[in-house]
Amino acid sequence: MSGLNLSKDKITELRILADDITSQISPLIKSHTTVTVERSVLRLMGLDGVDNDDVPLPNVLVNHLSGELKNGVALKTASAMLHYRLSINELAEKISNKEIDITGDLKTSTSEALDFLNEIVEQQLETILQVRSDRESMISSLGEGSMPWQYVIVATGNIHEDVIQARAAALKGADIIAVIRTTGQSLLDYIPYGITTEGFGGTYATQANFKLMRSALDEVSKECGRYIRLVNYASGLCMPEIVVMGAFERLDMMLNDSMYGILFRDINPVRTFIDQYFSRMINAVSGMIINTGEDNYLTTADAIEGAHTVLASDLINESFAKAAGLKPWQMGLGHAFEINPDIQDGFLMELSQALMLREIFPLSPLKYMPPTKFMSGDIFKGYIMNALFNLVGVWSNQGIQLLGMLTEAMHTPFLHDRYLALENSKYVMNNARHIGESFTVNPDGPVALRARNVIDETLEFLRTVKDEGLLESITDGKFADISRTVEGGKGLSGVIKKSDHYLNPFAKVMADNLKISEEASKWI
Amino acid sequence: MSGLNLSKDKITELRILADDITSQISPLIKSHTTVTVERSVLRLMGLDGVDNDDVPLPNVLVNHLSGELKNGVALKTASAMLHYRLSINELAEKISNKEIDITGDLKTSTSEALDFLNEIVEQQLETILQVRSDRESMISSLGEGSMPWQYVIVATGNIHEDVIQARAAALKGADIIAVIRTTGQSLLDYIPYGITTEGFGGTYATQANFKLMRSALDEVSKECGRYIRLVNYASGLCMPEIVVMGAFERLDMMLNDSMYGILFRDINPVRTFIDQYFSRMINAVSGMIINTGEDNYLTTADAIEGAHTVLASDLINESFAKAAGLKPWQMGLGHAFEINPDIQDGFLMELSQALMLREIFPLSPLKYMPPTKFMSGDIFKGYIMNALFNLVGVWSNQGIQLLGMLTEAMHTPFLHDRYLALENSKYVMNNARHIGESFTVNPDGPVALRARNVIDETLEFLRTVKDEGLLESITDGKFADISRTVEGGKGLSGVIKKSDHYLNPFAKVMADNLKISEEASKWI
Amino acid sequence: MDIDNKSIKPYGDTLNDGSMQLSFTLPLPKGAHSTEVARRFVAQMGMNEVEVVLSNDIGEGFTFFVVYAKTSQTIDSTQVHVQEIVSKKWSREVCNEKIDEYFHRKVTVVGACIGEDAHTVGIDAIMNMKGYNGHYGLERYKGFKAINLGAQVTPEILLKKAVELNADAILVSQIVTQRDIHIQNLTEFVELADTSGIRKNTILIAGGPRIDNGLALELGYDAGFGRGSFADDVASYIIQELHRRLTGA
Amino acid sequence: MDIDNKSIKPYGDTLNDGSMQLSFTLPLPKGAHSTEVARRFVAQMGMNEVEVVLSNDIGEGFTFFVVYAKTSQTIDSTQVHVQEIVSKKWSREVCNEKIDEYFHRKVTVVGACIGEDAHTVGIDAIMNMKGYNGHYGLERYKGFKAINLGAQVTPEILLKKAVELNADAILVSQIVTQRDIHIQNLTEFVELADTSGIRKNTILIAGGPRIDNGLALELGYDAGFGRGSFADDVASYIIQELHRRLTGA
Ligand code: B12
Ligand code: B12
Ligand SMILES: Cc1ncc(COP(=O)(O)O)c(C=O)c1O
Ligand SMILES: Cc1ncc(COP(=O)(O)O)c(C=O)c1O
Repeated sequence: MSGLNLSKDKITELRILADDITSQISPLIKSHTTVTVERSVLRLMGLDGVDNDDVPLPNVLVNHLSGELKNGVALKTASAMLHYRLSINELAEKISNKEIDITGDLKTSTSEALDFLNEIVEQQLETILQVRSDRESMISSLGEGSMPWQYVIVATGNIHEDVIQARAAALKGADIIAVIRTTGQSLLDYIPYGITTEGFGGTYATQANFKLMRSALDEVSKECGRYIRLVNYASGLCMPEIVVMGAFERLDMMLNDSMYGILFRDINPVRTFIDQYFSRMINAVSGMIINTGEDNYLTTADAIEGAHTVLASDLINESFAKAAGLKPWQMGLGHAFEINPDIQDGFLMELSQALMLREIFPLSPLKYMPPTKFMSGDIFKGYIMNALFNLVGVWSNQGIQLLGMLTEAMHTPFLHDRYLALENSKYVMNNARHIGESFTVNPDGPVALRARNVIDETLEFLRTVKDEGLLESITDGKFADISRTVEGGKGLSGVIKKSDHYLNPFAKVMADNLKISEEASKWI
Repeated sequence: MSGLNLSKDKITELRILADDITSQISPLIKSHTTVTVERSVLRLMGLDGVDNDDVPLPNVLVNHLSGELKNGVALKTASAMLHYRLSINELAEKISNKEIDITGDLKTSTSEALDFLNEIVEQQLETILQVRSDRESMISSLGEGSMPWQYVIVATGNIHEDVIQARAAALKGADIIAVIRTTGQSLLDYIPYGITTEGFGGTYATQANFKLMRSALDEVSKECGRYIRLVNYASGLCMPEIVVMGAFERLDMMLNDSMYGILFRDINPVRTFIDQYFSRMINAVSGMIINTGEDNYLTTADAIEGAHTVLASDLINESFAKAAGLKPWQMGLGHAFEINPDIQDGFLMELSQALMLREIFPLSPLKYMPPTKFMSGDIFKGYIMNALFNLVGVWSNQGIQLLGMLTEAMHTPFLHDRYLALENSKYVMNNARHIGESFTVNPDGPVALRARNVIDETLEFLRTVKDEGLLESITDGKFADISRTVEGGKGLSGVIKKSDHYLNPFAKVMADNLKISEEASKWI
Repeated sequence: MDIDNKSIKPYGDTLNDGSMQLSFTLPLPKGAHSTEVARRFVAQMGMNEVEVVLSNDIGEGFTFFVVYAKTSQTIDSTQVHVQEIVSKKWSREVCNEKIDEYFHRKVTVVGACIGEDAHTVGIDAIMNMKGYNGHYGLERYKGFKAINLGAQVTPEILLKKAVELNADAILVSQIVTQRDIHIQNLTEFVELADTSGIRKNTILIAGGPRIDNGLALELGYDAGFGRGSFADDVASYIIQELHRRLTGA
Repeated sequence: MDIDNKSIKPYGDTLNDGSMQLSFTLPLPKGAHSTEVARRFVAQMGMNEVEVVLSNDIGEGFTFFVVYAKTSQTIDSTQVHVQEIVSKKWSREVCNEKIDEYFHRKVTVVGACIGEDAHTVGIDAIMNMKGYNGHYGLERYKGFKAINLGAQVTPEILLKKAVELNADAILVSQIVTQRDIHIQNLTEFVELADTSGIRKNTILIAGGPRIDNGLALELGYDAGFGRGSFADDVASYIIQELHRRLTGA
């Protein structure tokens, strides 16, 4: 078709390998919960806010119930609400003030509590589905940008400045706004609260900030006559909780990678695998698109040598995502334009990689990251690197084009850096709109050879990972040259083995809603 | 081959039409000489310098002999040199001082004078051939850049600053330096003399400036280990004279278009056609590459609507050039990247045009002009327009890539504008070096359709021009929407009908040297 | 955002951060020394936190710099006044109607690009049938008689033609600006016009990419049009200005 | 060309023409007024012939400008002195030989990227086996014992490790510079080191894309390395500086 002449059989084998690899982890995920999964359940039940010491109420309650996490916090909480006739927030506040203690036995009967809990769950799921249908109806009435969607970041640290810059970007052609998180937030085991104006290299991800930005974008969407999507970052120690906030506040996309936290943030592997599964179910139900983080491999590895690790990670992410009920259109699988610009034919290799991924994942809106590593103080060179990146984007029909900034090597984007990035992309993509259908890859030329080569390397790599086991391969430093052990990393203490009585009521109804009950029973 | 699927028959018909059109002009060229042709003959004989009023000696002598131009000035001048036993310079100086008058009969016999003249002609031709072989041996010992050659301009007005900037450019990758001429020089009916330091938008083309720059480039060629070519502009009222200077000073290329002067400088058509023929013979003998000026059509016409006028002009230029003895490798036929950047698929149309010309003129080093008309104060956008232009250049394997400047809309290039232009091209061309062999044009896609369409339009256009006649078509405004009449324009008074005794001794020996005596007899 | 118009500063990503980008070349070889010279040079311009983010050898002992820095200065934007052309922009149709209504005759306009300048595209864009960027030129307006003399016209010839045709407006184009040649040419023309007595009934208009109304007024013209002007802008102005002069308003 | 080093000016296409390019955004809507504000703003910076060549509306009442202008100021480059690192650059082989010759033992180096900063590529480039851009890292030098603690290390842990290993040099990396976080982190570390008494025998080195030797000295380090430094630069410096301290030269 495209002339790359990729072997269908090899692609099938790649997917089988990926499924084999991810299913190695399912017993682990099924048998454990984590503090953040439990906090997400509470958030899903409607808990929000902080106590007098600024501790988020979900943390208060989970800390309070630390002895009972093995059973899940949902039922106990529902019981207590019935028992004390309190809303979930009132309950948590009173616990924080040590006015009540719910760790002991409560009068409420289990069946009463279960009924009450199911009611809450129904109602809350309804809320999330309502948010989803709000999004859908806004898109159908306003329309949306055509792909590749123009994705830009705001990162001033101050949500109010972020809002101004996001609005300006939307007016100038952005389809997607990502509010970058402040340095280090991914390592906090709680979610900051309220509107924030101070951050380093990014802005705190809080529910209030989400709300403020979403409402600004709704407004500007109407002005532009185009639905503008909002993105934030789920990765880190609060992965599912952030997705819950996003589900309520109508975020449209979420950075959500199955292994990013392990490799690039040194978060415990078991913790991450558990968190990612539940977080992705919530993503799936709320109709969000996830973005995976394959670009991160190329910030340390060489983009030519490491090309197959990108494809391998995409396949693993896809497999985990499928298991959690995400549809192909919800999988913003990642890759990046990071080949050294001084390499002869480097552009052709970038193009090869992009066309190859497009062919392997035909239904997914690939998320394409711009040059960053080789950006320098030469803003002029950087600007044309971004132009070639945009050309590859339109050529290979990427889904989500993360626009490169000419000042990437200096600072988080200035207002006009973002404007220039949008202009760059607009010019290149419009001026070469139908380039994909104008040319066929020469099947014996360098572009096709390269793509077939990357597939072979990936096959070999995944075979080894499968044989060795995913956790063992990670320990072995097979991914990103980084070694992480099952016992190491942050957040392991927040992993709890489930009891036989464990209940996460949302997991079940969500699996039903997603029509993946059977598959899900292997995972949760 | 390329997938454009151009019809061989149509291309053959295009060439036949062009030859038919140009041969309409041959009687006119054969039967006339011009003041600048005669001055070139004197320069070829060795005349140079100015008189006390700064009038160039070739003008002094031609003015003095104005009554005898119909016979050509060569023989008369040779007679007088013999008669007075003076060098040609001494002769012209004494005439300027009114010390002697050679308009009357001289004692020298015709055969004596002819012998003497032939001796001079032999010797001077030898000099030119020596210059040519110097170039060839420098190229074979130093090597040269690979195509597309990187062509940049210097235009400070001050030859000394030009030299610094030319050297810097060569060191940073330029293969070709063009010294742009000062505004208006093309309308002077004489050539300024000596080293000059004042010009507007360019530097005077003088022989001394040529020499200074060539010697600087020879030096820097050695430093770079790469022969650096030098270009100047022949077009205008002194077309053949400038080529003579170039032949002596080892210029390597010359702007030389068969109709540019007519259309874009309002120079009389007859004058231009005569001047271009002789100037091109000199180009041919001295091994220079000519550059034609098709880009000029697109500064006023729309580049999409006017695409066929570019091809038509290339064919006419080719036909005239062939007649004057130029080989395909000496024909830097022009075209330009001037489609409005805001047009959807404009890049594809540029690429189509470039690939088409490459296929029609496979042996000629096409001269590709960068975006100029749509360059604006937005230097960032301009820089990426230049990047796409460079991509088309390497993709379609252009011969001579005139690098675009990001400040095109503001000023003649600053030192660092030129540097940035070279960096732009270096990056893009290296990073996409083998793109041409990586892709095949889809024969039913927009790129191929467009190319075939332009050929059809050109066929139709050339058929009309042939039927109507070239001069009539020019009067009719068929070219560049500009109407020029046979009686109009500058320089007509310098056109003289030849007598039966007319002699231009160089034309004959050059035709012999070029092995085109038979063809040339139709033209000169 | 609380923008204080009396104290405006550049905006990078926070109000009044003063961020600016600069690039320039110094005649010094690349190295720690020239980088420091570049840094101090920019600091001397009233900038803080000067970061030389690029220093590249560009040959022959020159170095090219890209710098980001924060200016400490502000400007009181309320004290900046520009002389904008005060006419309302009308469509071609309205222009034609107004000409009928006001003058009951055609308006005659003569234009040229003067001096050695051979750039006709600009004046053609305003005057010729075809116009530019979807805006038809004055030739296309039935209310106008537009005579475009083209390029490289001497001031004398332009003036002569205007007098001969009793022109309502003269359009002078200047594109080449090197060594301020446009200022010289425009001044020469206006001085010639001044001595000819046509100024009272004829509007003098200058145009070109480096011309604005302020500069044109300074040079003695009635109006100036820069890059991005179209025939409708010029037509509207001419009609309204002629009407003003006629009615003494 | 007669360059007067006492009076250096930017070069566009003629010596001392003073040409510079600037770009910036003002919180004012696009129009003739904001263009004039931009022009005057740049004029205020000591620039002449200010040409605002681009003014683009970039949304929300902001306008982006590109300006070309000519500065009237000059700088005396002979009065600009930089504190360059004075060591000679040796190859890996020479470094290894010199270590043998001078110290008869391995040189121990401990490094980390401190604070919240998680950018390891820079410190890895200097310390790890693989190195960067064809320059192997210190781990690859047989004369060095190199311990890289990676990213997000607290000053306390870095110092503790250095003391424990009796390190000859400590390498501190800082990449994130927003709100001058790198200055804070580097200062914190140096203050800690000062109170620990290791300064005499241990060389303190800072590095990162926004760091240069001058800044590092100012902050109390012995040396600083910026963008484009490699392991061989650092190794050469460490050996020569250790030798200087040893021999008291
Ligand atoms: C096309 C072009 C040419 C063509 C001109 C063809 C023609 N028939 O006009 C050719 C190839 C012949 C040419 C030649 C030269 N050019 Co030239 N050219 C250009 C170019 C690429 C575009 C100009 C253009 O057509 N713009 C489009 C029109 C529509 O815009 P405009 O002219 O600004 O007009 C608009 C407004 O200004 C206004 N306007 C203009 N005039 C008037 C008049 C009135 C009354 C009103 C109301 C409005 C108005 O309305 C118009 C529509 O909006 C520019 C670079 C650029 N991108 O700007 C260089 C440029 C203008 N050229 C330049 C130079 C130096 C030359 C040469 C001197 C080079 C040389 N040494 O050979 C020659 C000399 C020609 C001469 N004797 O003048 C320089 C000028 C530098 C300077 N600032 O002084 C430029 C900037 C290129 C460069 N960077 O070096 N050029
Ligand atoms: C790769 C990268 C990442 C990777 C880092 C992977 C890793 N393991 O290191 C990832 C994706 C994780 C990342 C994350 C973030 N990044 Co980051 N990142 C970059 C990027 C693209 C390249 C940096 C790099 O690797 N350069 C290559 C190395 C070799 O160069 P170097 O670091 O300068 O090192 C050389 C010299 O400086 C020197 N050197 C460095 N250290 C030392 C130490 C010593 C002792 C010596 C002698 C020498 C030395 O030698 C090295 C070799 O020559 C830059 C942009 C850019 N192009 O520069 C942004 C950049 C540094 N990141 C930035 C930001 C804001 C972030 C985030 C905060 C974004 C966010 N909110 O999520 C996060 C936070 C991470 C954190 N907690 O610190 C900003 C920093 C802005 C600023 N000036 O403060 C940049 C400039 C991008 C931008 N424009 O926004 N990033
Ligand atoms: C998948 C993914 N999650 C999260 C992040 C960044 O988040 P943090 O630095 O807060 O971990 C990235 C950044 O590159 C990413 O790729
Ligand atoms: C063929 C040709 N000759 C000459 C020139 C310029 O020369 P002049 O302006 O001196 O006529 C050009 C410029 O575009 C050209 O294309």
